[in-house]
Amino acid sequence: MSGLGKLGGRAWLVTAAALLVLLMVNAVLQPNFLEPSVIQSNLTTFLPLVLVAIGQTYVILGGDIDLSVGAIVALVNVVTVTVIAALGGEGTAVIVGLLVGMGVGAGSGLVNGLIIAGLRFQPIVTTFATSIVFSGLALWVLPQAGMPVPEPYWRTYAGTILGVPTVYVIYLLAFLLAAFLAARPFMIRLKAVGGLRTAAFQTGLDLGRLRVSAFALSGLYAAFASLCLTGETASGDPLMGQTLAMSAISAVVLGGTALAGGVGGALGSVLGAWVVGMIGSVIFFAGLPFEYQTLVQGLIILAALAGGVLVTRR
Amino acid sequence: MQPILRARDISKSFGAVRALEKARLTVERGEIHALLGANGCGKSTLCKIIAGTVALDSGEVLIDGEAAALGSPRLAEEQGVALFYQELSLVPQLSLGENIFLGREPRNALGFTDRAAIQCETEALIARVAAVAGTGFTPDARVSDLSPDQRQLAEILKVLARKPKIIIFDEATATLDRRQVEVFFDILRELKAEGVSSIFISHRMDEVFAIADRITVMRNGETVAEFSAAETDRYAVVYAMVGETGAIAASVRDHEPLEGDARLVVDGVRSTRLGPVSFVAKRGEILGLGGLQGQGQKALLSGLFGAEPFHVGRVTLDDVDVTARRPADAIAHRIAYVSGDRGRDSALPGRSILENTAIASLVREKRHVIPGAQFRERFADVLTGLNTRYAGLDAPIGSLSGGNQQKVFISRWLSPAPGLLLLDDPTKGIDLGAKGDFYLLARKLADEGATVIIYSSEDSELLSLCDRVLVLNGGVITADLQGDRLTPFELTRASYGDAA
Amino acid sequence: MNRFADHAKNPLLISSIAILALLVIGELVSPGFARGDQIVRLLTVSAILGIAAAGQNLVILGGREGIDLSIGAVISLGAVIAGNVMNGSNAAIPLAFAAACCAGFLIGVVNGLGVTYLRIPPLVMTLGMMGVIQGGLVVLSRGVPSGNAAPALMAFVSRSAFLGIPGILFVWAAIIALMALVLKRTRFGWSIYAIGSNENAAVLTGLPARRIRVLLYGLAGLFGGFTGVCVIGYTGNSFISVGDQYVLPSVIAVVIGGTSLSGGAGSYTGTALGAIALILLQSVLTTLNLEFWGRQVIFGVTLLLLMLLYGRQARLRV
Amino acid sequence: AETFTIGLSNGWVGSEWRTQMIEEAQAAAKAWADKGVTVNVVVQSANVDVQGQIGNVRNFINQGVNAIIINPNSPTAFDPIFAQAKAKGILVVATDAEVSSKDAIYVGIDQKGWAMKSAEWLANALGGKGNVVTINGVAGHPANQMRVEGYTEVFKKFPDIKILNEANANWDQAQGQQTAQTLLATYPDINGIWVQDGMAAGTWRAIMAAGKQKSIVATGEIRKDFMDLWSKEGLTSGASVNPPGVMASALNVAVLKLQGKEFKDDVFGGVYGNAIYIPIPFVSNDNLAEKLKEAEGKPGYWSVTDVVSIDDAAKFFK
Ligand SMILES: Nc1ncnc2c1ncn2[C@@H]1O[C@H](COP(=O)(O)OP(=O)(O)OP(=O)(O)O)[C@@H](O)[C@H]1O
Ligand SMILES: Nc1ncnc2c1ncn2[C@@H]1O[C@H](COP(=O)(O)OP(=O)(O)OP(=O)(O)O)[C@@H](O)[C@H]1O
Ligand SMILES: [Mg+2]
Ligand SMILES: [Mg+2]
Repeated sequence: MSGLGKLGGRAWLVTAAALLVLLMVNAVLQPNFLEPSVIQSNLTTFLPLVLVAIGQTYVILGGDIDLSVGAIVALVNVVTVTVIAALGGEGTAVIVGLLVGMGVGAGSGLVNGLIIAGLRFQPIVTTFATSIVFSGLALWVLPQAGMPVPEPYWRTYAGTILGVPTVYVIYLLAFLLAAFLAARPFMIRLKAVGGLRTAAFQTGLDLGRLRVSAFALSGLYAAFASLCLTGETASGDPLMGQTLAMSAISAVVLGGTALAGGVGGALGSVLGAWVVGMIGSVIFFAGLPFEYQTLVQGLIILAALAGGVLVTRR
Repeated sequence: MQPILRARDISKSFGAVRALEKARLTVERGEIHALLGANGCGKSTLCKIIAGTVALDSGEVLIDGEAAALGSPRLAEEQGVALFYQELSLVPQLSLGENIFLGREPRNALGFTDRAAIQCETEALIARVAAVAGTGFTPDARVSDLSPDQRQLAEILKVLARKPKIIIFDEATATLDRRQVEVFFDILRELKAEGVSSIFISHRMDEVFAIADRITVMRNGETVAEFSAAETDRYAVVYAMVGETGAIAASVRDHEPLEGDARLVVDGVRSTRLGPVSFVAKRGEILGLGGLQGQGQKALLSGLFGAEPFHVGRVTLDDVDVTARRPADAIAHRIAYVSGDRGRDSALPGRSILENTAIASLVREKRHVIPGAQFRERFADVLTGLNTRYAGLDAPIGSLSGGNQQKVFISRWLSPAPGLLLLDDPTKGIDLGAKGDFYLLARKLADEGATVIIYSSEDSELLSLCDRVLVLNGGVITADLQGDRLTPFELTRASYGDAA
Repeated sequence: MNRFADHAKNPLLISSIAILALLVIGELVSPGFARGDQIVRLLTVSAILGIAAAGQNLVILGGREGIDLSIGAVISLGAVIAGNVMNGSNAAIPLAFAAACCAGFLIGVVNGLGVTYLRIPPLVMTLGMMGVIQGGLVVLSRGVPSGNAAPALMAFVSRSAFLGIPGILFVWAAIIALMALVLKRTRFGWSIYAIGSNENAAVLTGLPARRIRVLLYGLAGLFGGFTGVCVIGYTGNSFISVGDQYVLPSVIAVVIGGTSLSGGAGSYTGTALGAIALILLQSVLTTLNLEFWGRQVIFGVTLLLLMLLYGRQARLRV
Repeated sequence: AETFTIGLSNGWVGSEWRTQMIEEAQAAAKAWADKGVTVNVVVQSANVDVQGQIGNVRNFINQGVNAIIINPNSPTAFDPIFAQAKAKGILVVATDAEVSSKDAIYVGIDQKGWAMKSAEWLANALGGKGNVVTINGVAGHPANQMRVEGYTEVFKKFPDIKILNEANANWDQAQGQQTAQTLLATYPDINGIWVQDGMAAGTWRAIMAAGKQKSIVATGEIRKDFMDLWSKEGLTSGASVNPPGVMASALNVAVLKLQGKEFKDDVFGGVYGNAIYIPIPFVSNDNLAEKLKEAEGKPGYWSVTDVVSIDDAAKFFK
């Protein structure tokens, strides 16, 4: 563990500090900020970005990038609601819908990974092109927003499981999966692939499998995010999630993962996603005139990104 | 008995470059086998083919008499082959321990990485080289924080950790100092005792004759000779390497002490791992920097060139202040710098030979527009003057072998000739023929009035080339050897300082 | 096979073939597609993308994962500034160009400073900058008349200046020639390739790599501002999201034009052809009477196929 | 005196229409002071996706506003969050795009009716026959979808009107212009173009560049600078007005509701049965001069508007 602490330590500490400052400012500006219901509602708002950012972390660690996560979110959403509706909207239909949704997410990631790692395409332009394809497919599946999901679905999402708010259960599961992956050799190998690809290859790592896995994970986490969004919106929308890819990249970088690959981790990305979310909240409660909101948000994010890079730089 | 490794009729081309032409190599069980040859003769390529990282065009490799699967590094490892890569195969972002066990991480019962085991097994490996590894060589040290020689040691440990039956060391000693080489040789001998076969590539003839049992010599992609080390001598080996036409550079040192005035005055310079250092050098002098590796020689050179500027101190050349804040300052004062780390410091990969050659002249001559044919000719002449072998000025730099690339990078500074030439281990990984050309060139430039300062990791190079050698230890000059005192004995003694 | 592979690697050839193929398909699908005046109009649209991609091309050539995602916002800014400055007056056109280019240049320089001196990854720096400019535009456009393009500017973009060809195409041709000249025949051009190929080595030959890189981002901004003025000349008036649609297409044009995203290799001539191919593709898809999703899928798949030919990373096992 | 806090949520800042929408709503809130009612508005306006806008609504809920007026990014996605708002006693009013939530009401125009009005105008201007192409906004966007339904329904009633192609140009003027260019080149025999919003200006530029402004009729838009062009060039055009004042209208309705008034039983209709439709003004060559007079002194981006006054709004209530 000591090695991990030394390598990853400073980066996410900085983000954690930034988050703390934002939390304090927000608590001052918003009197009820620390009430459990408000905390829960904020965490609910941030959850999809958190999930997408965790998935994006693996791709970035491996030295690639995935611009298609937003389109995957839309595709998973429309497929899930369509499958649930087609199967009659009962309990089993929801389960099947969820599974199919996850399959579509992981499958889309797999397609990205196979094209990029298998055919040696450039990740930026490739995932941009596949995102066009995925959004096209989403519009094919569901040409316009609608198709409500059954009430138990979104009531459960907004409610509790065994007395614990569902959102917290999802956070927990997401963390557990991330922690599981972090403890596997997979993580070291992925960092090696992102760190220095030739060295990883010469060491005998199966680069193709590792990179494809990373993209599949990114697609899977995008599916998780999409299913949460479906719970939040209770309906299908082929245009969902369009700004998620760029926000997720910001979150990952804020979380101390190097865009060049090889350094970082999912925990930092979670913090980064919270920071991105909190910036929006703080700006709102600071009562800025509306025409300055976008500007100030942009400036804070730019400053945070610059600051993070500066502090963690040696 | 079956040889453990037999490579037959291996051919390989990279586009137009023929790297190997029916090359062969036979290694017996438990022997240390030296593989020698000039730069670009195909040694590394042959090794990489055996280790599965380069695909061969034709030929076959037998391990223990069986046809080996060469499809991937992974397969090679499974067949007991491990390669120490000349360019190293370490991931800078990972720790030493993670690098050593990359791809074969110990796991606990749950299938999770067993970090405690990595720590402990890495420590055991480090113990083998601890005496010469220097500080900070710990399991959780990040590889990017290690010094070049420590990285080389790390690569050695990484190869050992794979417990192979055939190990190929491709210039494993290139940046090691003498003590480290000794430790490495001890390891080689242990391996030999365990029945492991080693292939040892080096451009240092001393090392080869100190450790090798048998020697295979390659030239231009072909295997031209095989010797038993005990039954041959350097002359025969070198003769095989360079072929009949090759001229072997004799000692070119001018033993007469130089007349003339101090021309370069370095006064109290200091930087992070250097100083204070003061010395003077004369016109026409070849001044060597000696000592153990990493004692500030490189810092001094890059400081003089402005690449890592001095914090304090002053440098004058012909009474002009030339203390450089950045390389451009130094270049403006006709100071030139050639590094031995071509990939990092010199090569513009993917660009043409002309661009690689001419770019510095454009800067020096403050030209903004590329001139025409005459300009090209000028550089063609310089390259020809250095016996560079190249297809054309517009061919990419990557089409040349290491030695020829280095000639290109030196030619950058020759038109017009520099006043002060800084050479930072410039012949690292360069074959004997090219080295000879190189020594002659350095002497010629000095005779024409340049001052040359050279750092070399090979003492013999300093001894044969330099008029005077400054020995550095811990960042300061501890000895100034010239005339009668410029001997191997004095140089070694001064290098080791009191510790010797 | 080898010879074929060699030619297949020549991006200029591939883009040209792609362009011809698209013209033929377009003409087959809808006769008249490849008519002269229509081609001129498509080239006009390509010119706008192509000029935007010139800046993108420079930062990508300069290496270090160079990319400029703020280029869309800079285009919008340039358009808004130009609209305000001109407000329909021909006399103010030079001033509009100057103001838009200056603003773009300054923003680019800030990007460049962040990338080189603070060492913020370009993708992140320019993404952040995009947000800042968009926010600034919301502030700026409020209460301030956005203004109109001057008639002469609109004529420059869409009316014939000579032989049925509008002025902007001559300007684009000049930019293509100038870029080729600068990249191939000047020290600055060689320096761009050098820092893109190996920055450390470039510095050790005396090149001011950081200043060059800042300048490259500045030029990217300048081209963005210039594009903004052309866009308002095309649309007649500005609106604050007008540049958004150029961001990723400008990168794609560079890539299918054969410039390596890792820097140090490529040409603007290729990028220009890439821009034309991209616009043609969109156009051909418009003429196909398909459902929107079908057009999208074909567009994405075609991009992937184009990249199959030369947008690929190097093989590890050689 | 009564005091209400109303949250205004806008999820897209790409156009001046949206800015005008918010400004008019703010002005309407101020105007309530004359009636002795203090209306505080809190605005959240940024480019967000559905999730971001849900976050905005959450912030309003957490802040404890009395009512939320939203220009929603999705028709269906807000059902659960609106249910939460209602549970906290917050009034939710959507505007500009209808929402499916039974916990919210909609005050705005009927987007389908908006499209039908201009489609009818176009059909009549064509004398009931001819070749038509349409240029739409973002495929899959609810407002776009309803508009497509609207014109489809109308054109179906005219058997001699043939729709040659339906393209999407994402409500972007430059893309609209480019698409129109391609369509004009592909179909030499176009008689009419039905096009939405800002893309109309781009379409007309393409028509004029092709020299067909006398032979083609197309729908227009309601920005002042377009109407200037319309009048100056003597175009034949017609435009349904989606007034930026919709949010102000919604605010007036909301305040009356907050004051405790009850809706009349029959005011609600629309797709989801929760909509109060407000009148859709129409600009055609007949009343262009009059509308231009209204626009005098306004900036080019100003759109023809209309607000349901407090008194008119009161007519929705018992
Ligand atoms: N990203 C991933 N997501 C889910 N499962 C994975 C992932 N990567 C690997 N696995 C699975 O976990 C198991 C162990 O994977 P790992 O990469 O450690 O391979 P391994 O068993 O060590 O094989 P080898 O040592 O031959 O590479 C395998 O069954 C593999 O399919
Ligand atoms: N990846 C490659 N692409 C193109 N040419 C290559 C490549 N690798 C090696 N070559 C060429 O193949 C030839 C043999 O190179 P190799 O590295 O095997 O030589 P070497 O004997 O190891 O030389 P040195 O002593 O300098 O290390 C050289 O001409 C070299 O330029
Ligand atoms: Mg070699
Ligand atoms: Mg494995």
